[in-house]
Amino acid sequence: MNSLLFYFFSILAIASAILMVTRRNIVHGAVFLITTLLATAGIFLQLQAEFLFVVQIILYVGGIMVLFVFVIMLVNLDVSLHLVQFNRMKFVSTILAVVLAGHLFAAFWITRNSLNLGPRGEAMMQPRNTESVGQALFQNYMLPFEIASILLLVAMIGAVVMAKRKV
Amino acid sequence: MNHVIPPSIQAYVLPVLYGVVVVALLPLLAGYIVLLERKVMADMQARLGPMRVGPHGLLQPIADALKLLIKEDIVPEKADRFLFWCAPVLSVTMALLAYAAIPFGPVFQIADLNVGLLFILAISSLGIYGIVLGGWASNSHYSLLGALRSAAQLVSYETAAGLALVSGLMLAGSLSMKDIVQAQYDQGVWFVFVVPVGFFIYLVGSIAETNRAPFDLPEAESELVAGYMTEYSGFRWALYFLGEYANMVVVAAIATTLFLGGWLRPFARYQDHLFGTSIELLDLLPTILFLAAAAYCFWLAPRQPVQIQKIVMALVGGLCLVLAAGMTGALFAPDAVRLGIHGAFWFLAKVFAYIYAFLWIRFTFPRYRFDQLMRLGWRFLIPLALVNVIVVGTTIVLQQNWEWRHPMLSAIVTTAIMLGVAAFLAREGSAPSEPAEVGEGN
Amino acid sequence: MSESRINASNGSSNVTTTVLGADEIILNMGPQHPSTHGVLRVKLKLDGERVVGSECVIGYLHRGVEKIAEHRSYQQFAPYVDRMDYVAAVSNGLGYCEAVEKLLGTEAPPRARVVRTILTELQRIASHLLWLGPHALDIGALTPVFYCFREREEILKIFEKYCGARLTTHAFRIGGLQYETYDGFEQDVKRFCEDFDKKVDEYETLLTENRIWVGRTKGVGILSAQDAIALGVTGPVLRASGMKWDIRKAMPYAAYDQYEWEIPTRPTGDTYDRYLVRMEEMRQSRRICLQAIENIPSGPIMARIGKVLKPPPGEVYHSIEAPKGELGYYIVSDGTTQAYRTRVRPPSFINLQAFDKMARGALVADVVAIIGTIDIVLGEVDR
Amino acid sequence: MSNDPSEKDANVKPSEGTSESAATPPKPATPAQPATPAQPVAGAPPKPVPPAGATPPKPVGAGAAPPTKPAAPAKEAAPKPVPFDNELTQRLKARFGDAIREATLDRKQAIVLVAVDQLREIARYCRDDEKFDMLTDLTAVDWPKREKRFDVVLNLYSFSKNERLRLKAHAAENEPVPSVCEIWPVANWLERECYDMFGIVFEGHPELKRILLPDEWQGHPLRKDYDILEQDTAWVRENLGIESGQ
Repeated sequence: MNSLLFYFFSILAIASAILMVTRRNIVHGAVFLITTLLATAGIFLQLQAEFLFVVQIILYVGGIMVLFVFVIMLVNLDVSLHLVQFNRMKFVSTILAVVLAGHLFAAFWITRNSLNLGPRGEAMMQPRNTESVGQALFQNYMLPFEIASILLLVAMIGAVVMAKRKV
Repeated sequence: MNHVIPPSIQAYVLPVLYGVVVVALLPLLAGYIVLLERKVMADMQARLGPMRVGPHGLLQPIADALKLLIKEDIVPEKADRFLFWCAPVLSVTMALLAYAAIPFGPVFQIADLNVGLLFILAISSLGIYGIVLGGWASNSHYSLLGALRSAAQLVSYETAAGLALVSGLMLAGSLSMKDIVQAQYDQGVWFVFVVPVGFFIYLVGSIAETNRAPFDLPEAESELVAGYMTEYSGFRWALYFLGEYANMVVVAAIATTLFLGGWLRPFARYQDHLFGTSIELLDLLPTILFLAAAAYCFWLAPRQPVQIQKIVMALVGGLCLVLAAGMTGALFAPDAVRLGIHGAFWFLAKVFAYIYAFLWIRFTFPRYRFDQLMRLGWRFLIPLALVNVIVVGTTIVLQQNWEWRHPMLSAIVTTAIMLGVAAFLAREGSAPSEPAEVGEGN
Repeated sequence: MSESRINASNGSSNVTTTVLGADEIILNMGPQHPSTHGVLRVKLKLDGERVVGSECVIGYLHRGVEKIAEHRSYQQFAPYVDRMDYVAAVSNGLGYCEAVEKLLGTEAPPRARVVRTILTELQRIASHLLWLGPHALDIGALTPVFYCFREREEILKIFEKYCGARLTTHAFRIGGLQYETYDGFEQDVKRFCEDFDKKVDEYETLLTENRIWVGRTKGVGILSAQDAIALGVTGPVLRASGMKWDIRKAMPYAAYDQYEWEIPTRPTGDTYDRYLVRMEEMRQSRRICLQAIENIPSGPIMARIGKVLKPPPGEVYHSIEAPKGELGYYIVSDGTTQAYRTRVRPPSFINLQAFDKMARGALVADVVAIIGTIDIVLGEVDR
Repeated sequence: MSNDPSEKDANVKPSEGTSESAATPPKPATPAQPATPAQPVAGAPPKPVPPAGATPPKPVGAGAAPPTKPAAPAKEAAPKPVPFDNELTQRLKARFGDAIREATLDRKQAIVLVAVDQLREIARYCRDDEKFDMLTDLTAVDWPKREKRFDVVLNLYSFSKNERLRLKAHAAENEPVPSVCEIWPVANWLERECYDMFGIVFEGHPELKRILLPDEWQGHPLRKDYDILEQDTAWVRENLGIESGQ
């Protein structure tokens, strides 16, 4: 039952990722991106990491993707639809793709025997991971957490300043 | 029954069963909430409301549903057919999905996730897509404008509502809905009395989140006509409508669980027994309520003008009697059944009380303008919610570290501080001026 | 600015937008629009959400009443007058009958004048109620409209008992009244006035202190006193801009000079002030009715002017304080039984012209409130 | 309620009456329509018909005085417009000389006839010096028989003096009348309506186009020679291609 779910989610993720890239209509692309993110959230849930599952949904799908869809709709992009998307840069991009694939394959090949996942912990046995995530963030990794939040704050203020109408 | 189903599936039987019950009952529940809304609205406006279909309009929701089923289903040309179809479906599924974690009673809960509350928040935040994609797919400038406005409203008020929940969570200490209610039982007080400001912020946030007056701007803006729902008709529009009312019940359920003590009977820990039997006095309340309703129905039945209405009114009276009997019967049943039924009753009673507050607010307040709405959200509610979280957090820490014995005093202190902050934030609000001064003519 | 020719693509869809420059849009509201109080089409030039300019396209309800007047005798034209401001038909009738009486040089007997005053004040209350209901509905308050119609129904019942009609009543005749007041007229009016004060308090509790109502109306559609006078605005809109002027006090007609009442005014002239002024006016009208009902003088109800009216040649201008503003009749007689020229000074038409001044700088959502607060009736605007 | 005899007459022949009345000069004294039958002698004392309307009113007899036979309404001296002279007209005459043609008092209302070309200066003077700060109404009357056929009538009101004044100016058919828009902005729509209904051109008006009638409308309805009947038959013939039977 468990592995069945896993295969379902992963196939869904890969399929919608491919669909997303190949879509002509921007909004369809966004919708498929959302399905990919939801599929990965499903995989988190499958690994008994409910907090990550929920955070993934709230953060990515509920937050960032909403802004994506906002931008897509505010700046009506029908204009860009008619441009030919696959431009002359085809040759260069294929080379880059091959190089990247080579790297990835080499990395997997070298570490192939240390890839096995740890034994899947019994469901109820682990401490509930909300507390564990909370402890990790606020106790052990306090400093990086604060730095990250300040970084985000700076980014937000930057965005606000830039978006302010030059009035 | 356990030995019949293989153990691996057995964990799924009960949730699926509850799921089916919820999905089946929800449209009916949403329909009757619509009827309740129209009746309450009529009552507040010195009129009668729907009276034609069935006695006192009791069959009105069924008539509405039938009408919507039969109505022609128009798809605007050049609309994005796929998105146009899946937007309302998305909106309804998100609303239904959120029921997975809602505890209708100690027994009747589809799945007790240990991130229950967060799960519901996440799912309801997905509801925005139903609206935004619907607005985009109807390919009309105005439904897009309406969709973007309602999405902006949802996003900004979700943060405020979320932060308000955080203040309640800190008291409960756990995300699982069952534990929250249990915490309120252990602490012997509903959280609404400990963090009233949090409850208020959540009330306002939830009204805005379900796009209801006085925040129902996107549909009611006079030049946006019906916002993102303009191009929808027939059953698709009914789906949106069902989504909205289901969301309303979800939001009411969260508030009930977190602030109003879920399925706890008022004064849950006050055990006094009715002359020596094992029945607690307060447990009789539901029975008395249903008996009163039955009496009222029977008193009304002969007064109905039409014969058929007399019968149906009598039937409704009978139904109330059955429920009253069920309630009393449950008193003598084993604990699990008693708790389950009474818990469900109290939970639904509180949910309906919360929804009644929604309706009440809708008919007394005019609509906010969009910029006022945004200003209220960002400049008043979110800072207030943030400060609320901080203040409640510090009082809890003080309470634990300094063995502060009387929680009620700390609750009053926190509320006082919060009201001070709220007054400060709302200071530039316009004070209403005195009535027209009259003077002698020239 | 050159007015680019806007062709409404399809008459039926009530909202169409033409995108001009990047920042300026022409938004087209009406003529079928829920909150334009009739067939009024407003072309708004928007910069984002702000209204930069506006143009009212009217004439959809033009029936050529003044042309008809050239072919009707004085008595025959009286019912047409009710069809102009169909919400305040009784006060239209009063204005016209008094204008013709002035043309003839006679006056209605005292009893007729007092009954006319009572009915006109009741009509003012009914007209203000029909303003408050839809105005609150446009701003989103769903409940006041039903309370207003409940009270207005009482007044219409009194009209119906008196002259058989509720809306276009044709209640008065040139020279006085056609009908004697029915038995129980005094009791009906007294009963209505007695509990009406509590009813107005009901509306006030619902709206005046309501923070959202104040937020939506305070500082919206401001019209200063100078602008009001320059734009010829009259009635509650002028009084809300600080001018203490009412024709019932300035040039008393009918029996207004016999009663004690005050003129409500407000200083700033925004939507909230106009709301307060009209609410106070309803209370003052009630006061007048109560005083008038105490002693209705007995005596004839019709002046002796005979059947065929042939006013000596000449002209007259007579105006009364209609609920919407100064309603004037300029009648030129050439000695025959038909008026040579009947000109109606329409308060709604002239007040509507001030809409452009009020709407400038407002938000699109406020336009609806501003149209409501001017209180126009398209029958009177288009004539 | 018995239909009143005189009303019946007027109803029967309004349309036919108009086409003739336009032809015959509207001499103020004698009734214009020779065609209408002689008016029934007003002498017949119509009893005050008891109002038998739907409402059961108190019988008239009880309250009112016994129905005396109303003598035919005595024609009191027809109030002829009387020339009048007060400080206002003297100041006007001193200031503008012969541009002030005449000042009359008709039914105790002041009317001042002015030359049309001086209209704007007189209007500005009235607003600034004479404190007539509100233009209540601006309209026109069509006297087709006079060579200067239109009367442009301005109704002024002074808040401080609580007084009304009516300025009148005679204007010929295509003679432009100076617009008073800059003095009283309310004149904008009022002048547009005058242009729409009478065809009087107000020069200096910011945007003179039709306000009530559709822009492509032919003719100006409130002119006396604008016959509804002929307009209607023309429209029917043009749009429906048949002869309207009226």
